[in-house]
Amino acid sequence: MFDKVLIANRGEIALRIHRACREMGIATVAVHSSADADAMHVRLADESVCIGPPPSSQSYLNMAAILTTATMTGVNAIHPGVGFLSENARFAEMVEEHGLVFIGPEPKHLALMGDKVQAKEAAIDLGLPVVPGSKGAVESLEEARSVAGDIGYPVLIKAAAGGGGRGMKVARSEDELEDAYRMARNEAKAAFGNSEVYLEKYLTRPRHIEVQILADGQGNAIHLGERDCSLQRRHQKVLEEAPSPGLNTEARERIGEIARQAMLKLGYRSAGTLEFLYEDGEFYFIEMNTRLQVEHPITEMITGVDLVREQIRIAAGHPMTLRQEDISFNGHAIECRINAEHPETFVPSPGQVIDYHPPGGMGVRVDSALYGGYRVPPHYDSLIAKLVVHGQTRNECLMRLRRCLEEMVIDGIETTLPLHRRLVENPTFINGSYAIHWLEEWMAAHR
Amino acid sequence: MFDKVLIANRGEIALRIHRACREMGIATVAVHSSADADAMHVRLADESVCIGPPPSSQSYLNMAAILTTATMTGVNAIHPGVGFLSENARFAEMVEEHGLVFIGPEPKHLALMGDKVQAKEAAIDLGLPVVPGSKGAVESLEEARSVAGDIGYPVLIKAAAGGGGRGMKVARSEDELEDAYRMARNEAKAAFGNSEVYLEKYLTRPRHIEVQILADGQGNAIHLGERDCSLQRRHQKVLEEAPSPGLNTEARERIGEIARQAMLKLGYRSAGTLEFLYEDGEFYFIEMNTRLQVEHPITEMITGVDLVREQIRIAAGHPMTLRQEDISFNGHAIECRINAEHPETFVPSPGQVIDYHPPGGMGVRVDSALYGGYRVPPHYDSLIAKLVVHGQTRNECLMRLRRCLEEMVIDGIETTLPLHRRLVENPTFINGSYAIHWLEEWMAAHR
Amino acid sequence: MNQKFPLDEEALRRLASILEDTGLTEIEVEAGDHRMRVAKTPAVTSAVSAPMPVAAPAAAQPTAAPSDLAEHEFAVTSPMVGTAYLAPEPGAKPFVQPGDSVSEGQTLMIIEAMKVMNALPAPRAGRVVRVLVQDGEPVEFGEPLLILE
Amino acid sequence: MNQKFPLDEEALRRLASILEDTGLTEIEVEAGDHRMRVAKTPAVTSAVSAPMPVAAPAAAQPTAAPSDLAEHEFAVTSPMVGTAYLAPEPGAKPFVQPGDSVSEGQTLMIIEAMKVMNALPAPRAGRVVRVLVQDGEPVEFGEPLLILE
Repeated sequence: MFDKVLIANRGEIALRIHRACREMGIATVAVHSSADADAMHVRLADESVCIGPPPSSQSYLNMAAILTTATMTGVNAIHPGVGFLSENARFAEMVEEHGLVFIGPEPKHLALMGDKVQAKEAAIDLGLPVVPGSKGAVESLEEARSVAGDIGYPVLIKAAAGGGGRGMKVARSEDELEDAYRMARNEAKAAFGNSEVYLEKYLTRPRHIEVQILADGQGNAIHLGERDCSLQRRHQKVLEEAPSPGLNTEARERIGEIARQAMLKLGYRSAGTLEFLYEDGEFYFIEMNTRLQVEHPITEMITGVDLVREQIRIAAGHPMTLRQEDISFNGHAIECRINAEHPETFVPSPGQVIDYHPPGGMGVRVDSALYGGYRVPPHYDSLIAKLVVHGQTRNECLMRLRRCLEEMVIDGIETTLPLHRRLVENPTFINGSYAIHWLEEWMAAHR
Repeated sequence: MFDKVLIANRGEIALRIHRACREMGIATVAVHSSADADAMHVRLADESVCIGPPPSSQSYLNMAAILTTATMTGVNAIHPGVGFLSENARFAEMVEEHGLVFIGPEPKHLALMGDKVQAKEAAIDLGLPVVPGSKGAVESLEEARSVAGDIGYPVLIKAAAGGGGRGMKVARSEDELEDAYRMARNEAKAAFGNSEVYLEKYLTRPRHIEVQILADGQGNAIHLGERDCSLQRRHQKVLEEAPSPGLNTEARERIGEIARQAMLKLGYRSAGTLEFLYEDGEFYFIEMNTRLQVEHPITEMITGVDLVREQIRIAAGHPMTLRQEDISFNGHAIECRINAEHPETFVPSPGQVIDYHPPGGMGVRVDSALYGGYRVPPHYDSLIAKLVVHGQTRNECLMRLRRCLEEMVIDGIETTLPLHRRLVENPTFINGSYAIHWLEEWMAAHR
Repeated sequence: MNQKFPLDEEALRRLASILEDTGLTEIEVEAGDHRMRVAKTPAVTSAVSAPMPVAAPAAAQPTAAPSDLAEHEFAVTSPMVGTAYLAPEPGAKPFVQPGDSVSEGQTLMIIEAMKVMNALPAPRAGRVVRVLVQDGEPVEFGEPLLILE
Repeated sequence: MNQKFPLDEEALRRLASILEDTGLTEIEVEAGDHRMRVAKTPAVTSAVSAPMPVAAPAAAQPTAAPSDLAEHEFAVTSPMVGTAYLAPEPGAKPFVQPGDSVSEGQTLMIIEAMKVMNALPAPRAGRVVRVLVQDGEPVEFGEPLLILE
C-alpha cells in the first residue's frame, strides 16, 4: 500500500480523499493555490504546498507544479479527484513517467472516453445500448420511412451539419414524417448550405441514470447499482438519488450486468460511471466518466462500499476482493448539492461564512470543507457542501432530508439551500416522477 | 400515530427525539428550564414552553409543570428521554391518568426494575443468569466450602450487613477459604456487630455487556445484539462499542435469545436494556434499564434500526413488524461520549462554546445539541456530544474514529476530546482486551 | 430661546450610507464649528452565531414570544406554567385593573396548573400599570403577567 | 439657519478605501478648520473561528511555515514551486549574497522545477539584505526567497 498520496484537488473532494487516506493509514500532501491557504484539507493534511496563484490554470491545472511537488515530497501516488486534471490523459501519462501511480484509469481509457465520437463507437463495440438511428445521412423519404419504422416513433430528424437546434424536426408518427423530413432538409439547406439529414430516436421524457462500476484491470469488475441524476439545471446536477425511483429490479440488474461486462471487455481499471438516458424501459449510452463522481456518496450509503478506498486499493495493484454477489442495496439515499449561489438567480456568492452548522443524527452524512469563518474564494466551482441522507425507504429518506434541511445553517453567503427546501416539498419530486427537463421547467414556472 | 409529542428532556437526547418525531411527521413540544431558552431542541421544536427555573427539581423533574404543559399544548404523548423522569413509575402513571401516552414501558415494569432486590428476584424468575452464590447467610466453614465448591473459585465472602468493602474477602482457592471465611466474619463482627456472611462468585476481570431489546407487549420481542460498555470511570460510561470485541457469535446469540425470552415472559413493552457482567464465557445479570440508553446509536449503526422511531411506534400501539430474523449485524460502531469536563481532572467546564465543528464524511454520526456560540449551562449533566463512528470492520472503525477525533473542534470550554484521542492510540483499547476496571487503572497510571 | 438645532439630516443620512457602503465603524467630520460623527458597533458574533431553525417554528399559543418585558424592572412574572385567570370566576370582576393600587400580598390573578388554583400575590405594594395577559391565557414560567409600579 | 453641511463625500470614500487597503483601523485628517476621521473596528471572531486540526500536522520541509515575510514590503517571492539553487552549479559562488547591490533583471537564484532551471531575475535594482532560503531547499509558490531593498 502507498505510504503517501498527493491530493491534486481542492474543496470537499480533496477533504473526501484526505479522509479515505487517513483511514487507510496513508499520509497526505495537499497542494493548493494561494487562495486556498486556509482550506480545510490544507489544514488537515500531513503536508501542504502552495503551488500557484488563484487561477486554476496556474495552480490546480498546473501539471509541472503538481509533479514537482510530488517529487519533492516523495509521494507514491497522486489522486486527481473530480474535475481539474482527473480525466486528463496527458497528466496521467506524465504521472506514470515520473514513476508515480495515477489513482484512476489507464491513460488510454481516459483518452478513449474523453473523445465523444470514439466513445460512442467504443460503447457500441462493448455492447452498450446507444440511441438508435440511421447509419449516417438519410438519402430519401423512403429510406427515412424505413429507418423510422425500424426504430419506432417519435423520431428526430437532424441536420448532419447542424447544431443549436436548427434543422431539427420531430415526427411523432408516420403521418408527420414527410413534412418533418422536408422541413428539416430545407432548414438544413438554409442554415448550413447542406441539406443532408440523419435520423434518430427521439426521447421525450428521458431520465438521467448512471451506473457506478469498479474494476481492477485484472479480470474483476462489479457494478454498484445506479444513481438517478435527472434533476439538473443547465446540465448541472442539483440533487441525485439512489436507487432511481424510476427503475425496477429487473432493469437495474440488466443495465448493471451490461455495464459490468462492458468494463471487463474494455479491461478498465478504477472507479468509473456509465451515463445513460432512460425512457420506456430502455437505456441509451451518453458518455463514460473515467473518474470519481461528485455524487458517489449516495452509492456508498446504499452499498456500504467506500469507493475512494477501493480506488486507492486498486491503484496500489491489489486485486479486488469484492464480488458482484457481495453487493447488496440497502435503503435509499439522496444527495443535495449545496452551492454558494443565489437560490433563484444562481449568481455565485463567494465570501465569508459566518455560521456553518451541519445537521447531525442518524442516517446523515455531510461532505463539506466549510467551517465557521471560512472565506469561499471566488475563483472556483460554487459547490460548497453535499448533504447526503439515508433512509430504510425512499419515504423515510425524504422525511429525514426535510428535517436536515431545517437544521442546516450556512450564514454570511447566499446558498442554494432554499431551492432544496422548496424541492423536497414538491409533489413531482416526492412522487419521483420527474425527467431531465422537469427541474428547469418547474423553476421557470415558479419564479 | 401521534400528532404531537412533548419531549420531557433536554440536550442531545431531546434533539434526538425531536429528530425522530420530525421524520415521522409528528409535531414536537419542547419544555425547558429558563437556563435552556437558547437550546437547540427548543429552537427547532414546533412549540416550546419554559416550565421552571434552572434547577432540575423545579423544571425537568417538575411533573406538575410538564403535565400542565402537555394538557395546554394538546399533545398525545410524552417522551421522557434518558434520566430525569424516564424511569419514574409515578410519572408514567400520572401521564396515563391524564389520558396521555407515556413513551416507555408500563409503570409496573418501571417500578419492578427500579427496585434492586425485586429486579434480581424477577431476573431469576425470568431465567436470566445472575451471580451464583449462597442462598442467604453461610452458617459454617463446611457450608462455605460446599457452596464454593459448587460455584467454583475465586469466591467473595461478604458481610450480610456490610457495605463499603468492609467485611469482604476473596478466596482464590480452597486453601484460602478458611482464612478468608474467618477474617470476613471477624471484620463483619467488628464493623457491623454482626458476623453473618454470605458467599458469591468473584469476578476478577468482567466486561460490562448490555443487550438491547425491543418488545411491544403484544407478544413480540427482539434483541438487537449487545454493546460493550466496559470503558468506565466512576461507573460512568466513557466509550462504548458494538459488537463487543470480547464476544463471539455463539455467546451473542445465546444471551440475546435469553434476553428476548425473558422480555416475552415479562410481557415487557418498549425499548429496554439488560445489563450483564461477562467473564469466562458466562453472563451475570446486573440490572435492567427500562428506557432508551445514551449509547443507543451504536446499535442503530450496526442494525439500521431507528430505536426511537420503534419506541414511538410501539407506544402508539402498533404491533412490531420487525422479527428477530430481520435483524442482522453490519460492521462495527463506537461511540465517544464527549463531556464538558477537564480531560484529566474531570472538573466540569460549562461556558460558551466559541467554535463547534463536528467531523463529517462516510460512516460518521454526531448527536449533539451544540452550536457555535452556545452556552453550556452549569446546572446539568456534562455530556455535550456523542461522536458515533461506523466501519465495515472494527479496525476500519478505529481508523475512522481516529481521523474524526483529528477533525472535531469544540473551543471555548474544556472537553474530554483529548482523553478520547489518547484512548484510541492505546494498545489495550486497540486490542479490545479491556475489562471494567482497566480505564481507571490506566488513567491513574498515566496521569 | 426657541432656536432650532441645525440638523442637516440629509448629510447625516449620507454619512450613514457611506459608513454602510465602506464597512467603516466610525466617521467624524468637522467643518468650522460644525461637527458630525456617525458610528456603528460591529455585531458581536455570539449574537449571530446561533443557528436559526430555517422554517421559523410557528410558535403556538403557550410559546408566546419571550418578551423583553420579562426584563422590565416592574414586571411581575409567572412562578409556574399554567393558565392565567384574571377574575375569581367567569364573569366576575377582575382581581385588579390598570390604575388600581394594590397592597403587598393582595391577589393579582390566579394561575391554574393541574386543576389547582394558585393565587398570585402582589410581591409589593404599588400601582398596576398594565395587565399583560388575557383571561384564560396559557402562560410559561417566567412570563411577565403585569407591570406593577 | 439653512446652511448646508459641507460634506466632501468623495474625500471620505477615498479615506475609507485607503483604510481598507492599508489595513489601518483609524485615519484622521485635518486641514484648516476641516477635519475628517474614519475608523473601522476589526471583526473579532474571524481570528478564532478557524478550526484547528487537533494534532497540528507536522509540517514537512516543503510546507515551511508560511512566513510573515511573504508580506514584507521588500520580499522577492518564488514564482513557482520547485527547488531553489543559490549558485549556478555546486560549489560555485552564489549569484548574490547579503550586502550585494543588484540591477534590475540580474539573476538572484535558480528555481528548478521538472528538471528545468528557471532563473529568478531581480524585479528591481536594490541591495540584498537577507537570503531566506538554503541552497537546494524546496520552495512553495509565493514563498519569500530574499529581501531586496
